[in-house]
Amino acid sequence: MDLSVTAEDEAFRAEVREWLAQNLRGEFEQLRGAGGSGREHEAIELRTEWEQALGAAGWIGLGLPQSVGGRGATLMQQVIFAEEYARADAPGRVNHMGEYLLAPTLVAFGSEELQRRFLPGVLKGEEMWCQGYSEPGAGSDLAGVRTKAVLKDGSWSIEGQKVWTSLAFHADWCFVIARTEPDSERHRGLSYLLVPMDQEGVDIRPIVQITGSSEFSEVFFDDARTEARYVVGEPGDGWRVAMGTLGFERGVATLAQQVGFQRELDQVIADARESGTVEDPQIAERLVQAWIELRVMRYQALRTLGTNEPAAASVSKLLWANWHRRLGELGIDVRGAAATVLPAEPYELTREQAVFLYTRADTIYAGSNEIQRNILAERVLGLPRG
Amino acid sequence: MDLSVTAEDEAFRAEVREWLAQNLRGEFEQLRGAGGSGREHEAIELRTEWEQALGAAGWIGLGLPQSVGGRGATLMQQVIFAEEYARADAPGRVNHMGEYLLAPTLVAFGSEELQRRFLPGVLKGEEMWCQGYSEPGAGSDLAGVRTKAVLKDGSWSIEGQKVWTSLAFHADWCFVIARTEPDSERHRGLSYLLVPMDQEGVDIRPIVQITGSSEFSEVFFDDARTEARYVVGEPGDGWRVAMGTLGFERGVATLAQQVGFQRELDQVIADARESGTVEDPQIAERLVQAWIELRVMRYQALRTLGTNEPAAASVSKLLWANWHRRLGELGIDVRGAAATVLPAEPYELTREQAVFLYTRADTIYAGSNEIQRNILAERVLGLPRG
Amino acid sequence: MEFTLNDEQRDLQQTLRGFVERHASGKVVRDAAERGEGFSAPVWVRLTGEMELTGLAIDPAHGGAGASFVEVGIALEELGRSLVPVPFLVTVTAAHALGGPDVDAERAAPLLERITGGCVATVSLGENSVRSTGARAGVTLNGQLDHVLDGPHAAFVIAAVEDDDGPALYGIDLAADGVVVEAQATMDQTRRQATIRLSDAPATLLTPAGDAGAAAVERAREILSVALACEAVGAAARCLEITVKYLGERVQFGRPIGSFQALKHRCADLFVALESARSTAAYASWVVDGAPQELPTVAPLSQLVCGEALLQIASESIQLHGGIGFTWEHDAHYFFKRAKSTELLSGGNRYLRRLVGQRAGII
Amino acid sequence: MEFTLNDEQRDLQQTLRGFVERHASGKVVRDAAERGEGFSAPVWVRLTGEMELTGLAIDPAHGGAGASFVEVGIALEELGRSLVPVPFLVTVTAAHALGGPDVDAERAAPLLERITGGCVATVSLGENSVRSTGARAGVTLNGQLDHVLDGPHAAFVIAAVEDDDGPALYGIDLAADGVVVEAQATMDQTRRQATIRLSDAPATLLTPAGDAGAAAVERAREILSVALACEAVGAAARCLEITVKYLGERVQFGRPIGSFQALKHRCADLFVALESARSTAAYASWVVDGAPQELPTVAPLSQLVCGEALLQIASESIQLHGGIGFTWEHDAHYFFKRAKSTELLSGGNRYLRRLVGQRAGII
Repeated sequence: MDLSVTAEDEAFRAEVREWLAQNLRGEFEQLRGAGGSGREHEAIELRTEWEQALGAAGWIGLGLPQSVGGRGATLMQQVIFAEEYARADAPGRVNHMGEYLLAPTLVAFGSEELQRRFLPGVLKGEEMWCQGYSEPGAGSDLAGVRTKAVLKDGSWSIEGQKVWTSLAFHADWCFVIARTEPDSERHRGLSYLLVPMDQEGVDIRPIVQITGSSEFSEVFFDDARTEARYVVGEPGDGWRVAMGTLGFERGVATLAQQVGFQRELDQVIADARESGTVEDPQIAERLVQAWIELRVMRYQALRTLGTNEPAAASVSKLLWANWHRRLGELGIDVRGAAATVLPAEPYELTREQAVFLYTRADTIYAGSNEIQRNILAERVLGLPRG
Repeated sequence: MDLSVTAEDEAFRAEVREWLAQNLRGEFEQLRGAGGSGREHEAIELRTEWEQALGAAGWIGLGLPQSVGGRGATLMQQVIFAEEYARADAPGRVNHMGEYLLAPTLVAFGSEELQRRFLPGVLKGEEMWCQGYSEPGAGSDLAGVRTKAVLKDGSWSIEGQKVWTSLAFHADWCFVIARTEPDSERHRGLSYLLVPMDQEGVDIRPIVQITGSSEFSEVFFDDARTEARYVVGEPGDGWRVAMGTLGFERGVATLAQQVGFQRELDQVIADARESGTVEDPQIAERLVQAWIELRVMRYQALRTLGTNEPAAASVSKLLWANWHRRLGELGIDVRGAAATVLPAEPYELTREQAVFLYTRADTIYAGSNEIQRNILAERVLGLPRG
Repeated sequence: MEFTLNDEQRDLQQTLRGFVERHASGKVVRDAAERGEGFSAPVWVRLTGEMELTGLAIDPAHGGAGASFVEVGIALEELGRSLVPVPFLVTVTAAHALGGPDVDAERAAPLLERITGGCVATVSLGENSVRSTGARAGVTLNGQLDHVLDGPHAAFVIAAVEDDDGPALYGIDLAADGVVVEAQATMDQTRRQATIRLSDAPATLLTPAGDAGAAAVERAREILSVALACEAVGAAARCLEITVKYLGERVQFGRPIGSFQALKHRCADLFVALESARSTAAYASWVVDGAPQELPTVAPLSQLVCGEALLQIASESIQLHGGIGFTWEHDAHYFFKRAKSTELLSGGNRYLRRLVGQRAGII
Repeated sequence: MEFTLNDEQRDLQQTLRGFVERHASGKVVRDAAERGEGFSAPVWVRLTGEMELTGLAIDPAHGGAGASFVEVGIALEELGRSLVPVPFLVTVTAAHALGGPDVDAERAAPLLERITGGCVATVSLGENSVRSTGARAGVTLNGQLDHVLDGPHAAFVIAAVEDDDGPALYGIDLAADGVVVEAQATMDQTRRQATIRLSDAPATLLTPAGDAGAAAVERAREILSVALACEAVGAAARCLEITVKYLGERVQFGRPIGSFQALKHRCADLFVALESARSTAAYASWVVDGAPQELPTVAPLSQLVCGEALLQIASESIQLHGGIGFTWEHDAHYFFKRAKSTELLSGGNRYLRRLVGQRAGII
């Protein structure tokens, strides 16, 4: 066990920092802090341009093998890039689904043909992706998928509905889990399809959230079509492909996320000083506890970096989701009565109000607290199924 | 809704108070504060004498109808007696099982013959009772009882083991739930038997607890005998009889218990002042919160007094057990490092150490937190069984 | 001692429950919330008109029904169940404050009669920058009242002002010259606020100088606390009912999610919180008239206990609903926003807890 | 950066795990606890003799193995799993304190050699009444040291004393004239304490005056915190293992109680606490030698996080075991008593939290 940082890594960090300093300027300067959870609607077009600049400089697909056009960076370099990116307050990624979920899935499960067709679009920041997993009747229960796809006239015809799809309006493609074997049940008979969004058979309707804003959408497929060959892995093997995707790069993303969390916490601490509520011993204690827990989340992420166990993923999700939700509460408690009033109609929120309300979703999406606890109890601790 | 107290009730209160003042003196003076949870071993003989003095003055079986020798007191008078008793710091009752569980059960389900045989002993404080419900394999799951009884030579022969029987060593009789129909399952085929403790077939072994003291026992029945007629209700109907017993007088006992809780809390507050830890904002907040919750428990007990719903019983148990356990923690936190050292070997405890350790049992015995939550969720809220 | 409701009280409860279900829930609430007003005038007209609800506890001499605060508490709970967007809570708080023992009855009378006449009244009892000038007869006020609940719909406000000779209650007509009412957008869409600016605004001094004035202000605050407690119990009860119902219907993994024990146990804990709150609010609403000497402790205690129960239930309700629970179209967020906003406006639960601790002589 | 253990470290872990399972758990612990000593001499002899465990991180010049605190942390965790009743924690804390940068190496050397020779050392680093008199050479101490962990078995103690020129560390031979060691009965039966009375007791001053002395005292406290953190992780891990195993075996209502989801979810939360603690202790044990500038914050943080995890797990373990969990014959209470006693001796988790907050510049 040695947590020292190597000279090579320090050099890489300097390179990243320099590039960001040179490039996140001019018209991109305004993107600092844009996007991310609960604010995905901000400055989408300019963020897309920024993403292409990243791609041109080779910063997308850092961890992918050089053989498929990636950079083959070490895990630690990926962490360094993600941390520096967050530290520079560079904008939330429009195509994180493409880079962090689709691309590694293609590398792991996709044919060479599919890799050649789809990886360049992701690596250049030119084709945006969204995720088609959750359904109204299958939120926590992914194996309950009811969206169907059948081969018809040489292409997949897709019928069904997905929900909680983020950035669906801006995506060119969606990776969809659909049932391709008519009478199959649960995990069997699912396929992982790549479906173009710009077609008549796809209808997108925004879901307005508790915040009054809309980050997620419902996506309706009504005879939506995609080519027969656009299936990742074998038809019927979609569950394994999708599950493989869920674990990728978690540690890297987690460590980067913590940089943002630290910035949010620092802001709450500053607010508490400004409003004088830091003098309240209970507020002070909660601020310190939040700081401590964020450190612990970092130690936890470092210790489990590169491991791909369900334990690490579920522990990480529970820790950050609950932490962030509590930070949201702390952020408005620090403001007191003033936090009950909005800056403007219709339902425009302050930063701390947005975090307070939006973080109610953190413990629900991407595997709710309850699902994570089931996983830990049954798959990790081995407690008997009910 | 009117919570005012009537003049009659005030007069009754004065009578009780006067009697206690006149009688809890002389050699009984030393009994103040003796007995009760975690200290049942204290001064048993003298407490038994005290109990007989109570019986002689007509203070036992206050709520029982006059027709069976009780006093026919109103619910409010029962509350007043119990509160004044607690306020005088009069000793924990040796025969609470006899008075509060057996006697009402006999009145509700027992034949006139059984009432004539057993009620006088309870009302005079001359026959002590213990409870034979829990078993090693059926702690939370009372319907899982495996103790068996068969009629043999005109008497019940009992085989089996009970646990968590308090004051078993001092009891003359035990009310035992036993399976009297050989192949019956769950709630069916159980009987409620009255079994003398002083016989060869009964073996009592103390259970040493986390505190190093022993309030509870295991009771082994090996061809233990009791007369065929000593069964309450019909043979096979024991489940209904036992369940009927569980709810009796809960509200009265709860309100009296709260008087003792208030005394314990006052002592912790005094300790916090003495040790200076009351200046610690977190300790201060916990003290206030404990005070608030005790008030709430009182409002809750008053509102549900006389109702016999499972909701009220389970809410009350959860509230007091968790409150008391937290008070135990607060009591030693207030003392700090000093609380890590015992007053003497072998394992003699201070008052606050005893409460801290003993209250771990409060959330387990008499229906654990988990059982109470099951009852509330399924029987009260109507959530579907799993 | 009798904790159960009498027949008249039960009738009141049933009547209101039926009225709210038919005329003042669901779409009515949602429309008022969405319109940015948080106020349903038609519901208010019916409640104050045919039902004479705001006059419930007002002396019959002023057109009221002369009931106790227990009846007011029942009404608050029933309206709270659906977060009915009417300024009932602030109006009855104003009425009960005006009817208090330390208030100048003659000056209060016309204000009480405006309430029984259907006017919206509100209260502003927190710290503020308002100062008085002039004699008792022609007094004017300057300064600002913040976070005035339902202020945008109110005809007058009963405000606590720190006078040179101690705290005092003033009645301020919001239509008077020198008064500017600025409606605020609020996180809680079902109860809006106003900022009220006073520039030489005329006002009626309602309390004598010294201790009596301070007592009247304190009592008004306590009434507000108890009123919020009763309302919170209604909201909490309904929010838990909705949640339990959803858990019984929503199927995942092939069974209703309400059959999963982890969710059951959490619902059981919520039920315990609700029952505790219910008992506390009932006791507190009796104390207002039945044992006023207990009010200084019981009032903030009830607000704390009931407010925490509502916040806990509303917060868990979102989580237990899963994805649908944090959408704009579901009602869960209304309860949650009401709960948190009420807590923030009180100075926070930790403030209430300290107040109780001080008054109980613990700290 | 590499968070996993290397081969030697894994060997150490496995060797100790096997040794403890075979020779230092179950009846050994119970006997030591019941005898009122909380100390197993045979286990200590083997650990310090053939296994040379207390010399692990001592400089080879003094007979040690020259390892880092990471190895010490591994050993603490393994012994913590069974609450092995030996004074390893205090002895290695004393050793690491003696080897610190601000300690007079020449004076520390004989004490370090006593440790590698198998002696029990302990530390007393909290506030006390002890004051020094005399020159550096012939200094004597007067006063009392309370709550000295494993004091009844120790040969010498490293004590923090407030000197006129600042805090200082002293070595005190407990066999010397003027020293009275009084064993205390303790709630935690697996780790006893002593009160040590000093009357003109001879002592060795180990630190220079001023900031360096203060730094040495502070570092010793930090080492103690990290040591307690590592031990707590071992105890917490074992306690959770025992609990999960029981839940898988105990049948109620016709099924293993571990299949009930409410209990599962609580175990999952305990696992999260354990994993967090494990990561924190690992990081902190690396920081001791690898990034000592972080120690002032990381040390109390690690004690807090790991201590809370142990307390939470041990407390829930009793509840999840049901009736058997609060009996004297079951091990659950040992973990619980260790957890709570350790917290109380630290000044309470709220004290540690404030310390972290101050050092992190938040409050």
